[in-house]
Amino acid sequence: MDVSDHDILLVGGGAAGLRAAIAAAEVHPKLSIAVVSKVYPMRSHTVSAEGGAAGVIKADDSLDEHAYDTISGGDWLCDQDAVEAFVKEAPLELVQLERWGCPWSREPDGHIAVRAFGGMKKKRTWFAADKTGFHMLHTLFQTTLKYEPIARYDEWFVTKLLVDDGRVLGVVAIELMSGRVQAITARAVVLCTGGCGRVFPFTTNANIKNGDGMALAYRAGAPLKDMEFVQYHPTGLPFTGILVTEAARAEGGYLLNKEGYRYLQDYNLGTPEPKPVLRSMELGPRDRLSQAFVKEEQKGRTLTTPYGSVVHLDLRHLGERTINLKLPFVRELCLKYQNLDPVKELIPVRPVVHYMMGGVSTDVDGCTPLPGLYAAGEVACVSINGANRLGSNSLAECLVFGRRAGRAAALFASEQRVHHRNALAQAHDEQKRLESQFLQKSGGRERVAAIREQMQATVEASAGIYREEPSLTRAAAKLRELQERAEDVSLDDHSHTFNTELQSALELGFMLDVAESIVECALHRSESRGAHQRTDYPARDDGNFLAHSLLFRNEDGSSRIAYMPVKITQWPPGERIYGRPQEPARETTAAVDQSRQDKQSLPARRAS
Amino acid sequence: MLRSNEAPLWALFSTGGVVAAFLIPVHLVLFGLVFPLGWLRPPTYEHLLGILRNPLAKIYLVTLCSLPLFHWAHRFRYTLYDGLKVKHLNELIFAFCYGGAAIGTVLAVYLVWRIS
Amino acid sequence: MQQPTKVPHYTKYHPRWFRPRVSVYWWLGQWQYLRFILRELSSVFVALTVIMTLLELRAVVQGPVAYARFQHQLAKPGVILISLISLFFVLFHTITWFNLTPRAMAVKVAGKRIPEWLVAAPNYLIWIVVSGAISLLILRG
Amino acid sequence: MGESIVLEIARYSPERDAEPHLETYEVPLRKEWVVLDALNHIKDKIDGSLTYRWSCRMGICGSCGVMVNGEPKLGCATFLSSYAGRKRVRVEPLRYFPIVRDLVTELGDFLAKLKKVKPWLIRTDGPLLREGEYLQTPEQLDDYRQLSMCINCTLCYSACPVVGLDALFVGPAAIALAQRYNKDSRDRGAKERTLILAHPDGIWGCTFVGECTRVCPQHVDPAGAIQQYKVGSALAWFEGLIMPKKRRKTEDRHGAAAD
Ligand SMILES: Cc1cc2nc3c(=O)[nH]c(=O)nc-3n(C[C@H](O)[C@H](O)[C@H](O)COP(=O)(O)OP(=O)(O)OC[C@H]3O[C@@H](n4cnc5c(N)ncnc54)[C@H](O)[C@@H]3O)c2cc1C
Ligand code: SF4
Ligand code: F3S
Ligand code: FES
Repeated sequence: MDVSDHDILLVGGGAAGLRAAIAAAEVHPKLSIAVVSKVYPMRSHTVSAEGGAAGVIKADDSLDEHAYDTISGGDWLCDQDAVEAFVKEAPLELVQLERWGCPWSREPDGHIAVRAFGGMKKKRTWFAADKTGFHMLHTLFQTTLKYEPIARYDEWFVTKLLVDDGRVLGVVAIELMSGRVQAITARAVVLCTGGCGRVFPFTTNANIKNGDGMALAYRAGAPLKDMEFVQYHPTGLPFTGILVTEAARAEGGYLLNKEGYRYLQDYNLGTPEPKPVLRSMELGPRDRLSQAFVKEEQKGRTLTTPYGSVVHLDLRHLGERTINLKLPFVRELCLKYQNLDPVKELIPVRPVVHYMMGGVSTDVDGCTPLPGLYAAGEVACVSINGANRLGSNSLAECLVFGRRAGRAAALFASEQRVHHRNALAQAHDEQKRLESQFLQKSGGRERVAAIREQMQATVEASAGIYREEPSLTRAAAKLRELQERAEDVSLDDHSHTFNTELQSALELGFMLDVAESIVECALHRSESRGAHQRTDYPARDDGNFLAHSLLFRNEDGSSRIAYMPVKITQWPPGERIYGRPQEPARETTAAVDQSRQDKQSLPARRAS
Repeated sequence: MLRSNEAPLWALFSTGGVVAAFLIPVHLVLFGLVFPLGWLRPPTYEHLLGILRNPLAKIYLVTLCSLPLFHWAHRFRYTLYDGLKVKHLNELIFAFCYGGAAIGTVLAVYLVWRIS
Repeated sequence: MQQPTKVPHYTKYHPRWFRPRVSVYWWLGQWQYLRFILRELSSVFVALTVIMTLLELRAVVQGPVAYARFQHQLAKPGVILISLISLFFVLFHTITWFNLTPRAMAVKVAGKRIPEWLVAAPNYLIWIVVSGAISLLILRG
Repeated sequence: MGESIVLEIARYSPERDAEPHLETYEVPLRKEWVVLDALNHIKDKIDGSLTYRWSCRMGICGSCGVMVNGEPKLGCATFLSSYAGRKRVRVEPLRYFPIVRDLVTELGDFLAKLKKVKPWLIRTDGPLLREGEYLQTPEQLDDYRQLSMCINCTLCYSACPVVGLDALFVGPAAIALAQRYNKDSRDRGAKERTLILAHPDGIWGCTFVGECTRVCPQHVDPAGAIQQYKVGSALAWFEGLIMPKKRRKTEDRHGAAAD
């Protein structure tokens, strides 16, 4: 069996992974760097992000305001030191991407244009029409091509982290093309494997978002943080789950119930105005909008379709010109997948699982408690998203913390000595396991797809937009049962060449772990905060739960939970207020205003 | 070697294509169909000769014959390469096509020069 | 001993790709390809017309008798048929050429790229004018 | 209800088969189903060994390209209902690529070609990062915007006969990508890319079949990009002939030289 060795290994070729790779290459040109990805990097799910990436750039904006929006948007579950680092570095990262060729949309004078986004008080979302993630990912991918030290393992599927003596030494991966199982060793491993939306049945997430990295880290002994916080996006197309970007509302789209009424006004989200108002109505945060939908549904004011209840997104009043200019992809997707034209028709939408706020617990440098293991991007939880992520923060997060993790890993790696005594043996064991458990086994009674469907139904029923104890308890038991039944799956496919069924079976294993962790954390947090709404505990409880959930895995596969206090630097918890844009800052305590003074804000870089 | 040739050859091909597109149809229609089928009376020998004595007409005729031949040469060469998958006969095809176009050009020059 | 096979053997962990071969008749399989080949072959008929013109020139150079004889030959049914076929292809060339020029030239007015049909349209106008002028010149007298 | 449609899917397993063969499957015909939904249905319910790539199912990741009735298509953007009248729908791997298994093709060669054209912003001067962005007007952005839309789905390679006939041909998407950077007002690398582009394996290999543009799901128009590059190259050659001194400038401008 082969072993290949590198200094640094990036698992994942999305925005976070590629940014980390470049950062590592820039620490030292002699380092050998490898990107392992189960799909070609430009297929990573970053590609489907539409709306944009947040970074303060305009003169009327400030870092403080971005930080405040983020923290209040996250219902005070954000670590404020991380948020401060994030808002400060985000603009630089976005300019860096511009330097690498990203085709950002522009003002007539040639400067970067920004747009409004949900939960943001100022316009600060950089965009490349409505294919922002696509352009960012391709720019990053094409830029990595010029770095010779970055090797790529395209279409290699990581099944296991190599751990020895409490230290991470690399990974075991299958080369999909040949079925070969191989150890890839490294001084430091950075997980950038993205989110886990596929744990749910109805999601905007691509087929590859199975929470692999979360499960890999969890199994290796690293804790998962805040896994109960799953974001629903209020506007997904029924059946496909394809996302209609928030930019559609930022440009002025309305949400209408079946009577054609802008129902958000009934949910403490402000009063309707013809033009979009920041942090108000349709531009409120995602958790609130999705929750409002459920309430409307309960009142019987939504429309019924074969694919669940829907409300309408109305863009017609924007006119064909604006739609073509600012939202061409939205129109294209509606025409292609819904067979309707938003210029003339209403778009049916419903809340759809979109983003995982939680993930592998890391510090501000992407460092996990497990030596040698780093994480960045959606897989990680540095805690800038808290209980609810603001749209357009996560692409910027991938860049800022991708770079930080890449750098930190590179610095760590350069101090370490080669050390992979057990790698070969572990890879051998893994290969044996795959052969005996899947490839050569016959007579198993379960099918991968069937267990997957049951898991998805279970998670949705218990850990959806609203949650309560009895159903969560039942779900925990059901997931245990599914874990056991998953041991008994048998595959139709026994081939070594590009065995996607084997891959699905392994992904199912990862997803079951992630599903259990979501349910477990949701069960233990007896309060309502951001995206986590407990009908049996409807209020926020700062006394007990101004803290991150940390989930550890025990040897026997069971878990234990612990809590870690939230880091507060200058913004003590306040009430989340939307729909009154003229007075949000004053709503917070005076202490906040004071502490703001000693924080320097970014000099408006472009004195105009 | 090929590389330095491709740009001018392509230029000849495309200007030839333009000339052919604008001018060839009317010549074909008149001399190949309208006159032979007797729809219109063909120009008399004297009239034709009169036109051809004009130096501008001479230049026109050489252009009309030469450039479209280079157009043909280029297209035909690639059609043979791809359509018949005979790229290994590269040199031969090259010589045949551009040789043909060159001979045509020389002939045209010679003929208009003979008109006095 | 292993059984002899035509196919290279699969060895574990070494993918064996199937490499399809392109047939010589690839252009027959698909209408768009056939149309492409026909477009390319139109150049043969362009060349034929040039040859006709060269022969006509030669006839003029040789004198009135040769000219008359050449006129007579052009009227033979076989030659007429060839001319007809040529005309079809030559027109095919003209139309495809005009329609494709906007592709090859991004014409911009005041910073905006103007639509392709607008770039193609003048071609047709000029074509008609030029053809008319040439016909007049030849026919006059 | 009860309506169904028959799919003929190319299967090839290197461990067992000497060459690909077609197998038929009957799937329900639902109006919102795309070809990819049918493949997923087969994999989940009928035969778990059917092998194909997909991820985003929204036409943006570029992984699900297949031949549907002989036409290169994105599986996730091709509705089954548009074939409802036909007796069968034939699904095969993308043409002109080596086949790894079933509908999975080999992409290494394509990626090597992409890399060859230096698809990154080449520029050494410029202000410091802290001083902000390069300026670029919306009109300048428009010059290359469409070319930057390529999702690397390789449908255009499967449409272009030259790709099939000449293994060295760089191919439509890679040339279009090079042009994307050449036409970017921030880029200074046109000259470096000339070596690869103005070459018999580069633009001159293309005979303007135009199929690449017709099948492109992103309306990138690689055919146009290639022809424009040819015009630029030819002009640069002539200018170089007439005014050798001006040659440099033209090369930079057109991103094309002929020597
Ligand atoms: C439809 C949609 C729209 C969005 N729009 C926005 C937006 O407008 N603004 C915003 O800020 N955010 C947006 N987001 C969120 C944002 O796109 C994601 O959070 C972000 O792209 C995640 O990037 P990543 O690099 O962490 O992971 P990904 O891009 O998901 O990449 C994961 C990588 O890991 C690899 N990988 C995973 N598992 C394995 C394994 N086992 N072995 C090997 N490799 C593996 C994959 O191959 C892939 O390369 C959107 C998300 C979705 C779903
Ligand atoms: S140019 Fe079009 S068809 Fe070709 S790879 Fe790019 S997106 Fe696909
Ligand atoms: S199909 Fe091929 S030949 Fe040229 S125009 Fe497109 S690359
Ligand atoms: S699945 Fe992503 S393009 Fe079709």
